[in-house]
Amino acid sequence: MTAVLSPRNIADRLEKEFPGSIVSSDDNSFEMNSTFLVPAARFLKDTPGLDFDFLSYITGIDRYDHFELVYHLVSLKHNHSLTFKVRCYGRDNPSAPSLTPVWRGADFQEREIFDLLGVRFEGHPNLKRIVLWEGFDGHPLRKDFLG
Amino acid sequence: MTLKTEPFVVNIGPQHPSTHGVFRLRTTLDGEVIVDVEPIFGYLHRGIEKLAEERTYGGIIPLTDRLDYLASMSNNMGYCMAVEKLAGIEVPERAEYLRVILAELQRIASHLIGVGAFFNDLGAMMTPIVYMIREREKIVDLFEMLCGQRLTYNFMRFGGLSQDIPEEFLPALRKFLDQMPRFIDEYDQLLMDNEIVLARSKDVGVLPAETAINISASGPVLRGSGVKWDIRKADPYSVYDRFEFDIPTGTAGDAYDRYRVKVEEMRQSLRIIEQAVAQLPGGPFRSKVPFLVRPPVGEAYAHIESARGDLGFYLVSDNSIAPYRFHVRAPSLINLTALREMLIGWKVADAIIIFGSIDIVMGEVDR
Amino acid sequence: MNIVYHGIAVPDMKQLPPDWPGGFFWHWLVFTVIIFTFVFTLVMAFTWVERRGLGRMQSRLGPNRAGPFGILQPVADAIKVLLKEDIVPSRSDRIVHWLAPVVAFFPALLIFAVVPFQNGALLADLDIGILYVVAISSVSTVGIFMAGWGSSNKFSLLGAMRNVAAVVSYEMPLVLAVIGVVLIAGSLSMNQIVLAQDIPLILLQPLGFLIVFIAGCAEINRSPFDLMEADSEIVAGFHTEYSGMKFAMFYLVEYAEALALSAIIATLFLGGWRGPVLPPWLWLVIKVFAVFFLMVWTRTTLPRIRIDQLMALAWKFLFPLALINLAITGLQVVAWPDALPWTMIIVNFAIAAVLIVLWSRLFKVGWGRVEV
Amino acid sequence: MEIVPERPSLIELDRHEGQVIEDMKAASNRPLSDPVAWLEEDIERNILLTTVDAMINWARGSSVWPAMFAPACCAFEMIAMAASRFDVSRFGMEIFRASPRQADLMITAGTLTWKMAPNVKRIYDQMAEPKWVLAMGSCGVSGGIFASSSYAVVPGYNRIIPVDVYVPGCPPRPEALLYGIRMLHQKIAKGSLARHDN
Repeated sequence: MTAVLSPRNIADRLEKEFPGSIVSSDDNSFEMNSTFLVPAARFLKDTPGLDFDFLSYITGIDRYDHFELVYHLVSLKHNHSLTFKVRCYGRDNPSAPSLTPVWRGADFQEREIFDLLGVRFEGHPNLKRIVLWEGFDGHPLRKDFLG
Repeated sequence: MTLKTEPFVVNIGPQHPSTHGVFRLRTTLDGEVIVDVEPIFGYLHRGIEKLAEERTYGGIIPLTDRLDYLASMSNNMGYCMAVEKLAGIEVPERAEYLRVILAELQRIASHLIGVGAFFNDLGAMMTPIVYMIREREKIVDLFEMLCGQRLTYNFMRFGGLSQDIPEEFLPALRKFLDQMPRFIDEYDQLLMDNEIVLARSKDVGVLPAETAINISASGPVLRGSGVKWDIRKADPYSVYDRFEFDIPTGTAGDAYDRYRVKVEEMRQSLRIIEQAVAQLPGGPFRSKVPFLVRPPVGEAYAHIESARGDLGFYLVSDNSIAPYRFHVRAPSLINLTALREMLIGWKVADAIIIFGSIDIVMGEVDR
Repeated sequence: MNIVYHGIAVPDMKQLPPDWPGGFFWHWLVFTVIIFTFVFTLVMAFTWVERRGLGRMQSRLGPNRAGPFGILQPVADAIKVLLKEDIVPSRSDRIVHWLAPVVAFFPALLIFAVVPFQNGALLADLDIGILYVVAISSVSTVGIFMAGWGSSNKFSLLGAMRNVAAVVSYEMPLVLAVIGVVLIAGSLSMNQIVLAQDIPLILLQPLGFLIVFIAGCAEINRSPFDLMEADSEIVAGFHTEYSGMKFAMFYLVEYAEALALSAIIATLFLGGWRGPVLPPWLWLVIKVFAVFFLMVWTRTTLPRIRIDQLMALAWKFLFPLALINLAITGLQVVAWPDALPWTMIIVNFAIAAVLIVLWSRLFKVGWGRVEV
Repeated sequence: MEIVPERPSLIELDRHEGQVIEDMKAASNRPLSDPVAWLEEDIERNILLTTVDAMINWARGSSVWPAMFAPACCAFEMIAMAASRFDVSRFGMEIFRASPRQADLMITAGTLTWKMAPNVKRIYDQMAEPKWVLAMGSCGVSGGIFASSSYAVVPGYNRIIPVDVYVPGCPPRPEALLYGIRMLHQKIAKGSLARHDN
């Protein structure tokens, strides 16, 4: 059984490592400040004992006033998992740092979020529309998208 | 003086015999050798994630059928598990066993097509796939017995199945279980040691284990690279922890290993089904679930080992009858992440079989 | 004025103009008609045999609605394809695009000029029959390359390039293996080679037969060497842009070449028209079908190999074996011209088996990537 | 291996393709009519023409070569139809041509999205006359379960190309597809050289 690590615990460690990086935490996940995303991700990936080598999925949720990005990490070595979230604000040009340099698996998923939700990922090597065509008007998964 | 040739851009797809649907590779070729490639998706993007936001939870089950249309039962199962997790619905034991049987049957059916299509890409003039479809038809018949459909089953419900299995299902299943190992052996005999198959697929399209993990590959692609990771063992869902089975892994991570892993997985699936049939308990096939599910505010993620890998469903509920957000972790899409570097430097003919060995379904890639 | 050869009288047509009015003219006319009929009929029969055979081998039925047992299926196909619209792509080189099927088609037909249907019954009993076959058979490649170039389609060009590479490489082992036959028969003339075969030469030249069959299959794009029209890789290869009648020509070329190869193999190795009881031409047809069935069989069974493996197979496997085969045959012909056939058969089969096993140990198809 | 940034020319190409898609989306908001009315009465034909017609139509109907075109789910019912159990080769149809130039029939086995629509139109245009289109499955007929509100799905192939035979079902069973093909054979049998149909 994949053990779910306590998000509070991890959040405390991250806060100690990168002061100011954690916004809040509860029993299921913790929320991270987007500026610390890449260093924190490297920390989670490389720290012995955590070893989150497998980025299971990324997804985005439109919460009207902000976009919530959900990251789900798994460690194949220790068979444990972790969920954390990042908020990005603004409807016009919301952005978050890209995790592609850390986990290549983020590549297509970030492009998909960019395509369907319109969240820009800074530092992504090839950020362009993936499933829809160039010139498509709007981002379909936004709640205010008019089909 | 060195002889130089001009690289030229060739579009493989979206309508191409070997792209397994509508997939496009914008390749730059130098003679026969691929120097650059850009995969282009979206030719089957139907907006299922958006459509799901305006349907009831139950109404999404038919949509999940059409994600990975070669493994509808697995999709149904993953989605129902996510909703059950979100709404806290209990599943009776009999339903769990039947779900396992159906999901494993579906895995065999899907791998049969996957392996057959792989040989088609190798250029085997339809013969292997015709034989493998012959076997798949037997599984399809079993499913048809349950729900009357051949491809998009829409059979599972929250808290169980839509109906109990008919009387004649188990005898038919036992007959299938008796026959199938012989057929798999026959395919092995005909194909496994074929000199041309070995020459074409050994050491072709190698995906090293570190890269496979880093790109979040899963399923036969990850296991072909030698990583022993299977959700059924690592994070046992349903009643998988009660069965004995092995996780076949490859060593080199080449196209041949991915094909072998699929064949071995069929054998293991047969083992699981045999055990599940032997242990199949009685009792209800579905728990009492309201017609319109209204899960509490929250979110849930459930994942299963589908035929193509780690298939996950992420649901966010706002306590209405439709999900606020419905996300699919599509293994086919994520397995393709390393496609570019797997293809560069190989010839067109190799590109086709590397792509074929990853075994994707476009419905799931584009959603 | 017959030449006595191996104890059989052969009409010597080069020295004896027929004394009927018109001389050779009627001979040519009659044989041209016979060859056209033979080729078109057998090509239709071939497509039927292939589709029914493929069907049976894939546990299906195959075409069975058009006529009894579907024997009218090739007729329906032919009428339909001929009446389809002929599309010339706007960017294509029109003249080359138009000329390509013709250039590809006629060499396949011309080969039959030297294939004997029975003793002395052939259009032209050339002294250099084999040389003629070898020379003519490669001309089709020009047509195929024209098709690839003239279509101005990238897939077509790839297919055409592959075809040229294959033909250039496989001509070598093919010719070397055929020379073994010539050494035993002591003549280059197709008719005299048949006359020399008191026992079919496949028994004396098992290795040569295999090399000619494999190299021939590679030259005429039969599976597993059908890289030029590999539909899972390059759509339809050189004839991607062809429709209607021109496509029908290419379809015809494909099977006419298979027919030509079958006829040549039947003539060189299986004793041509010779056989008991049945009329000679029927024996030839039976043998042609036997060889063609082998081709259908390999087509259903084997996956396709890659272009560099195709090259490697020609140069690393077939070419050395053909050389060795030629050397051994030469030695046998010089040293033991009067050896008992049965001892030679046993010796040659043993040599072939040993060589193949040995060479397949030394060489694997997948080894060594040859860049082309 | 690092990922090389996109070359500007390819982005331009993408924009151009996007523009083509938008144009097509704007242009096709009404279904095209079927090529020939189904139950049209036989027109006056003399005996010679009738015989020629009969032979040509027999030939065309007996060897309908489908194009290899498999967008989505229905493709697997199409493949099942071509495999040994349902065996469409009986009708001389097992030759699936990879090149649309040589195909007679397009079996639209699956959902059509706007992104794919220009390609489908192009494949149809590349096919040589006479050609037929069989809209397979609900998606092919009307967009199916995606038609109601999806932003990406074309509601039926007949927005893009004229369709001869419609086979409903999601996906239709191979038997249903075979029935549709028999209907197409009937339609082909009604064709005539005397007028320029489809």
